[in-house]
This record gives sequence, C-alpha cells and structure tokens, in this order.
Amino acid sequence: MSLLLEPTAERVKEEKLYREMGLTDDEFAMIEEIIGRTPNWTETGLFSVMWSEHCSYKNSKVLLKKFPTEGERVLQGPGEGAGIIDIGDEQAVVFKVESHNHPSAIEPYQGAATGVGGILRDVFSMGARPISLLNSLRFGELTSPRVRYLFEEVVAGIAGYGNCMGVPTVGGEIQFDPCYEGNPLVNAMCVGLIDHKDIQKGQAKGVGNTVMYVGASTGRDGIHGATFASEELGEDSDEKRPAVQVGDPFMEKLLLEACLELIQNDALVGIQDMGAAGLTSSSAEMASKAGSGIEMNLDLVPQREQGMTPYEMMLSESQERMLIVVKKGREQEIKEIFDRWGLLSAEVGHVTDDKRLRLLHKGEVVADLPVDALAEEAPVYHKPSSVPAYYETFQQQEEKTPVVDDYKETLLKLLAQPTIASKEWVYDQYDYMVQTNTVVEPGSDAAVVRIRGTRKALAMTTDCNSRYLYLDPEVGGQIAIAEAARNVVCSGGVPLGLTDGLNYGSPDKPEIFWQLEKSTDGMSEACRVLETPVIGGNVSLYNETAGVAIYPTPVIGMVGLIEDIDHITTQGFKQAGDVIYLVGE
Amino acid sequence: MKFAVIVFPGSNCDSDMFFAIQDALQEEVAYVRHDETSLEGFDGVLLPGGFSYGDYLRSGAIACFSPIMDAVKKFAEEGKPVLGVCNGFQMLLELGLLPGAMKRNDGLKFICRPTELKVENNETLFTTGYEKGEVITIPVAHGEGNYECDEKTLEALEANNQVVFRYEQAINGSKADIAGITNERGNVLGMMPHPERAVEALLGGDDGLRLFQSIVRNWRESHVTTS
Amino acid sequence: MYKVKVYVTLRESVLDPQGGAVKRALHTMEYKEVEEVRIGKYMELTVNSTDNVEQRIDEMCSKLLANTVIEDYRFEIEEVVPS
Amino acid sequence: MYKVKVYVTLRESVLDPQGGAVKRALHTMEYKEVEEVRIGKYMELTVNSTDNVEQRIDEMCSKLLANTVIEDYRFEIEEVVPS
Ligand SMILES: Nc1ncnc2c1ncn2[C@@H]1O[C@H](COP(=O)(O)OP(=O)(O)O)[C@@H](O)[C@H]1O
Repeated sequence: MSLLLEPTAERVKEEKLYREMGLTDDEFAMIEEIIGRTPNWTETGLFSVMWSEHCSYKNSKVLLKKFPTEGERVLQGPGEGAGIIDIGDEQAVVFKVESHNHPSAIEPYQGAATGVGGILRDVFSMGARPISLLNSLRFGELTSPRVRYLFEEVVAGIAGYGNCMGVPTVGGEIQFDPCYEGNPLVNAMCVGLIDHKDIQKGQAKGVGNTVMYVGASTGRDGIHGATFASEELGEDSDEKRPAVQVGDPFMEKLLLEACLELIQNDALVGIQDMGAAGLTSSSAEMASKAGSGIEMNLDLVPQREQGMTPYEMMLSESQERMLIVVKKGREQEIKEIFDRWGLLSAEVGHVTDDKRLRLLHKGEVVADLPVDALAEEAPVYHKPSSVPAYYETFQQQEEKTPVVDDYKETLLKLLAQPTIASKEWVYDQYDYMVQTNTVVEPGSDAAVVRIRGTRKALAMTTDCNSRYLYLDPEVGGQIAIAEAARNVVCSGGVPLGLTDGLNYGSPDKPEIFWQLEKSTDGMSEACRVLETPVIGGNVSLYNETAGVAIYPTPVIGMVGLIEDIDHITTQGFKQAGDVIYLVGE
Repeated sequence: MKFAVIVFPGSNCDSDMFFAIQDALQEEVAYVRHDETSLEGFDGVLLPGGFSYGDYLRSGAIACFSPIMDAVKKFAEEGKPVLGVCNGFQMLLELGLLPGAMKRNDGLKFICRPTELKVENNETLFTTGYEKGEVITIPVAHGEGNYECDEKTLEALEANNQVVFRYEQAINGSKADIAGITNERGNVLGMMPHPERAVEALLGGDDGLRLFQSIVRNWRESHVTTS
Repeated sequence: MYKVKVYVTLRESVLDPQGGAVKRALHTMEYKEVEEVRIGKYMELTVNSTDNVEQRIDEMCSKLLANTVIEDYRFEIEEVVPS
Repeated sequence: MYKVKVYVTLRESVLDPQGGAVKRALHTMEYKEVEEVRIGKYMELTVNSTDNVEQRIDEMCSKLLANTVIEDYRFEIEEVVPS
C-alpha cells in the first residue's frame, strides 16, 4: 500500500480492491453513481471508512430511530460527539459510551487505553470537563490463561489512561461468560460537566474560515480501524492489524486543558475529535453538518512518519488529535493557546461553500467528493430477521424452580462466581478519587459524584445482564434499563437519561438481527415508561469468533440527578436493629 | 498564609490541592505554572500529585528541569515549608531535596485506597496537629510508591526522626514501610498518601486537614515571634 | 550457566510517547542535537541450562518478555564460567 | 550523525520487583532454568552533533536518563553515515 504501488481507479474497480476495504459490489456501484465516475484509491478509502457500520450505522439506523431521544431537559440528543442534559443553574451533564472491542482483543492494554482516550475526547470536544469514567467489560471464563491476560491488561489499560488524565474511574461492571472468550467487550463511558454557554458543535461554518489540526502528529496507526471494528474477528486478524494505536494520555491531558481554554475564545467556530476514521470523518462530518465544504492541503498535516500517502493520512487513527475551525484572521491567537500547552497546531485548510471535501497533496487534487455522500448518504439496510431456533426451544421449556438444600453453601458458591464476586481487585487500580468529588465509590449500586459549588450530585451506573437478553431479548432489554434506573434511584437520584453501547454479533445473520430488533424494542419501551431518553450511544456489530456470536449485550450507561447531597443513599446495612424491608414484587 | 500550588504539564491533583487550601483550610492559594521563575510573595509551596510529563522515564524526573524548580529549591533552602504529595514527593526525591528514590509498587499495579498511617513524628511543622503514634486514614493513589534507599540513608532517616508517616500495613514494598519523610531541617515533607483528598467528611474523612492546619499554625507562630 | 541479554524495542511505526517526552525534555535542557529517542527494555537473564538455550530464550521472548503485537526483540547469549 | 545506545540498569543491591515477577511468571511457564531476571531500560538516541558527543551523552545520562541513586548506566556510540 505504499505510494508507488497505489492502484489506479481502474484497478480498484476491475480487481474489486474495494472489497478488501469492506465495501460491497453494490456499494461501490452506488459510489460510482453518486460521484459520476470511478473513485480513485484514496477516495475509495474515504468511502469505505465513512460507510462502515462504525461511522454510518447502516445496519442499525432503522433500530436506533425507535429510541425516545427527546425530553424537557435534553439539550443535545444523538448526532454530536456526546449527548447533553440540563441539570439546572445553567449547567448540564454530557455523556456517552463507546466500544473498543476489537482493538482490545488484539492488544488489550492499548485497546482499552485508547478506548478511554476516545470517549474522553468525545466529551471534552463538546466543551465539557470530564468528571468521571465508567466502563463495562465482558470476558470469557477466567480459567483460561488468555482470558486472564486480556482481563488484567484491559483493566491496566483503563487505569493507565484514566489515572494519568486525572479523571476518576468511578464505576463499571464486569461479566465473565464463555461466549466472550474470543471476543471480549470493552465499553467505556465518560461523564462531563458543562456550562450551557460553553456548548460546542462539530461544525465547519463560515466560508473562508480556517481549518486547523491540533494535538499529536499523524502516523500509520490503526489504518482501517473503523472497517476493522466492523468485521468479524477471523484467523487472519493478526495480519490485518497495521500499526496498533498507542495512547499517550499525557498528550491528551494537555489537549484537554488546551481545548477547555480554547472554547472560551470566540474565534473558535467548531471542534471535533478525530476518532475512528480520523481526519476523514472529522472533516466530512463537520462540513456536512454545517452544509459547507472543506478543502485541505495534506502536505500541511503534521506527520510522524515519512512518505505517508494521502490514503494513510486520511485513514490514520493516531490518537490525541482534534480538528477545529476558527475565524479567519484569528489563527495566531489559537496557535498561541496550543503553543502554551506544548502542543502542535497547523492550518491545514479552509471552509468552502461547495459541499465538497477536496484534498490536495503535493500540488495535486487527490480526492474531491461530495461531503453529504460521505457523511449522510451511506446506504441504510434493513436486514432480514428471523426467530432463532434456540429461542423457540426455550419458550417451550417448563418453568423450573431450583431446589436449594443448603442455603449457606449455595450462597457461598454464588459469591465465588467471578461475575458476582467483589471487583475490588479491579477498582483498586483505578484512581476513583481524583478531582475530590467522589462521594460514593465503586462497590455500591451507582457511583455518586458531587458537583462542587452546589448542593447537587450525579449518580451514574453501567448495567446489562446479557444472559437475560440472550434468553429473551425484548424482556432482557427492558430489564437492563430498569436495572440501571433502579441503581440510580437507590443512590438517591432521578434518572436523567442514558447512553447505550449496542454490542452484538453479525447483523447479516437473521437470528442476530432479530436479537437487535427485539432488544431495542424492549429498551425503547422501558425508556418511554421510565421517561428516560436515549441521548447517544455506540454500535458495535460483528462481535463473533469462528462464526459464534456473543450474547446480545446492550450496555446501558445511565446518569441521574441528586438534587441535594443529603439525599445520597448507599448500599450497606447501617446498624444493628434497623428494620429490613423488601420492596417490589 | 499564602500557598503556591505548582502546576506541571500532566499534574492532575493541582485543583484538589487548591480546593483543599481554599475551601477546607480557608487560606490564600494560587497556581504557579512550571514555566514561571519566582515564588515571591508565597509562604508555602505545594507540589501536587498527578502524572507530570506522563510519568515517562521515571515519575517526577522530567519535571525537575522546569524553570520554576530553581525557585522551589531556593525556597526550601530558606527553610520555608515545601510539601510534595505523591508525584510531588517523587519530584523532591529526583531533585535531591529528599534522599532516596521511588520504584514501582512491588505488586506492579496502581493502588488506590484509603490507607492507615502512623504518625511517627509529630514535631515537624507539618504534623504538630497529630498525636505521636496516632493512626490516621489518608488515601493513596500511586503506581510507584515503593520507597528505596541504602542502609546508611535509612539509618540516618531514623536517627534524625525524618520518617514522619509509616504505613500500618505494607502496601507497596516501601522500605521500612515509609510513607512520608522530611529533610534534615524538617521544612520539606514528601509523602505518597494524599492529605488533600482527606479534608471533608463527605468524601470519607478529614484526617488530612490537620496536616495543613499544622503548617499554618506553625507559620503563624514563627511569624508572630519574629516580627 | 548463561547470561542472556534481551533487548525489546517498539516496532518502527508504533508511537513511542515516552521517547517523545524524553526528547522534548532533552531539548529544554539544551541538548538540541538529539533528533530522536526510542525507549525500550533491556533485560538480563541468568539461565542455568544445557539444552536448546537459544530456542527456549526465543520462546520466552515471544511468549512473555516482548509483546510482539507492538514490540520487536533480539537477544545475545553468553556462556559464563562460574568462578 | 550518531546512534547512541543507552543501557540503564538497577544497581545490584536494589531489589527489582518487576524482574522478580517476570522470573516467577517464567517459572510457572515451566522455564525453570531461569535463575534471575533483572529489568532495565534500553534507549536509542539519534544524535546530530560534532563535538563532545561522549561527554554530552554522559551528562544526559547522569542528569536525566538514569537516576544514579538506584541506577547504573552505560552507553555505546556508533557513527552512522547517512545514506
Ligand atoms: N446505540 C445508540 N443509541 C443511541 N444513539 C446512538 C447509538 N449509537 C450511536 N448513536 C448516536 O449516533 C450519533 C452518531 O455517532 P458518531 O458521531 O458516528 O459517533 P462516534 O463518536 O461513535 O463515531 C452519535 O451521537 C451517537 O450518540
């Protein structure tokens, strides 16, 4: 894939090279029709990442539409880096969950670490200060050495990144089940706090305004990560990995502080994190959302390695980078902010009015595509769905009540299950206290973080029992939401809204698509009943190894508002003699 | 009394320290950036925790070459109070203001938990608010808190009563369970546990507050007598 | 008895945040002549064995001492005569 | 142009927690022949300079790259002819 050997447009088409990038024959034909010619190698790459499930939600869009996303307090629903909910006093809470499953299966420490880095950027690119991190993890059984390795490294990676950033990791959940043996799940959630006036959008507005690149330089990291994330893990996954992205939390800490300073400057027009699909998605989405275009000169992109091609630069997933749009003539001020934090910044292009993404490299136009086609016009599929045989079998089974002879023994056995046992070994490695706002630490129902300078606090939790979802996706989906809500309520909070991380197998299989359909039905219903809107989330499909899918695992991240810190309640029994009530059915 | 919280690239307990002084202790406090060169007007210096320069190479090593460090050294030499917590302690070791060095925790993992400490010396300007032998609870949060020094140094530390805090239970492999030490003169304290995280009952305890109160009380006394 | 020296380095295109930070620090210290810094691991193993030393060390490296997803390794074996 | 290889190792008298853990791991993996493991750092510097290379590298090591309270260092300098 070096520059010299880069295939011509004709070869891309004739030899169907686009297939290796994850595009189907039909999709390639669609692209040709939209742009009225055959795309070259770079352009094909841009489409392949933008039309991947990870960026386009082509398989899940029809399902996500069902979620209630509105509410009195919702300031920003799905569509930006993260959702935003009003909490009064001109303040708001910003949160989102993101998956990093496939990278974590390949290189667990860095995969988990960069997952945390990515979700943090999603939140601070909105203008919010991250106040806490949570996660939701799934592994195979701890009896396997490989699983123990993955587990230890993932936890260390989360700790390594979050601790260094100074954002407390206050909660999470972990489940061990054979179905995750070859395909662990690593979902990270970040919660941020923002003043209404500081809310930013990822938009490239104002023709002539300058597009700037800030943060770390670009290397050949994780090229095609977005497509990789949207494919099943196979035998050759090892070879497919280009350079694994390595996180630099120190750089991100500087980027965080610089960005929070930046948003106070009125020269800033728009800001977006370069997440999966890096420069491609940030530029195309910022232009598409604003109804504008962007022209960039790739020679000006800070590069870590020599001889990078346009394809490599556009698809690189190097971490700790942001794309920003600033008012023309004010670039120097912006540059000074980043200089002061010891960070790179470079003017790489400008906003145009022709709704195209135009890329120049060494004096030539190497890509010229309509931004909406990239960002908005990905095909939307409604995959066929069918009831799996296993479900029918289960439904026909008679109800069975287990008989317990020795309660003590059974209880001890249950408590010894890794999924149920104390997770202190894990959260002992997370700095859950930094920022000195953590009132309820990991280990209770929901974590509680107070909002300094007010009487308020936020309760937050991640939940999902995927066994229930496997047995009955619709009811299981309801249960997941209800459990999260109960955790928030038990801590003294009123649920404000939620973010969801939808982790499933391949939607190309009707039985899996059925799981997706049913579980999102159940979740939507529960959200409506509990009046808890979905303000954002993430979709991770193709979580399979050797053709076997994980259990449907829609991770729920919920945040609730505690109006007064005096209302905070914790889990443990408080003193002998207190009365114990059982509430509910 | 006016405190300076020194902010390095990658510091992340700087604001915790700031709020502990401003809200719980209710004294004056200001941030001083790593690239400044003067500590004029300050009566106490606080080197906060975090991951200065990502803790790359060795914790606290790169921060020592910050422009502000000359002023910190001078401040210490003048006998004024300097407190380094966690990463700040690591910096004091790297700077040579305190003896010894830090290694990775012997469990090789980051540990974050409330920890019991024994106050070994309550006659330093940082600890007069405690009883000698008192056990207090202050959280730790570090990956490299395994204190190391040679035997001669250890003997000297013990002989001069420079070991101020010791872990009640061994948690990280630290030599002689050392959690905090002062310099010979007693005006520079380095400790791995975070007193600034223990200043409010709401967050689990306020045993750390007395450390800051001690600094202020001792400063006031010495300033009443000298003026 | 063998003394084995193992060198583990990050693969070429893998980002080395640590090396970058050290390079910047050296520059502020006025060692501007330093153009690049890459930081890896150096391990010394004392091995008491007779057979297959080379093959077994190679296994240890690929299985544990290096993370071959992002790191390369090489080693040198020296025989030591116990004194 | 010079390529400098720097080796930083813990002093002999200093206990190496990481080395100990690696040794135990190797033993569980049935590499019982490993008697000791010591883990240090290996750094590669690319240096563009003419004068005093050796002295300046020595300074960099003693000031920053190694903590001489618990670590030793040594280095090798190789001249590279740019191709
Ligand atoms: N499972 C989901 N539920 C609700 N909203 C979702 C879900 N998955 C994605 N979204 C929303 O779709 C929007 C588009 O996501 P995108 O910007 O591509 O996110 P990402 O940061 O993951 O690349 C986001 O606002 C995201 O919150």
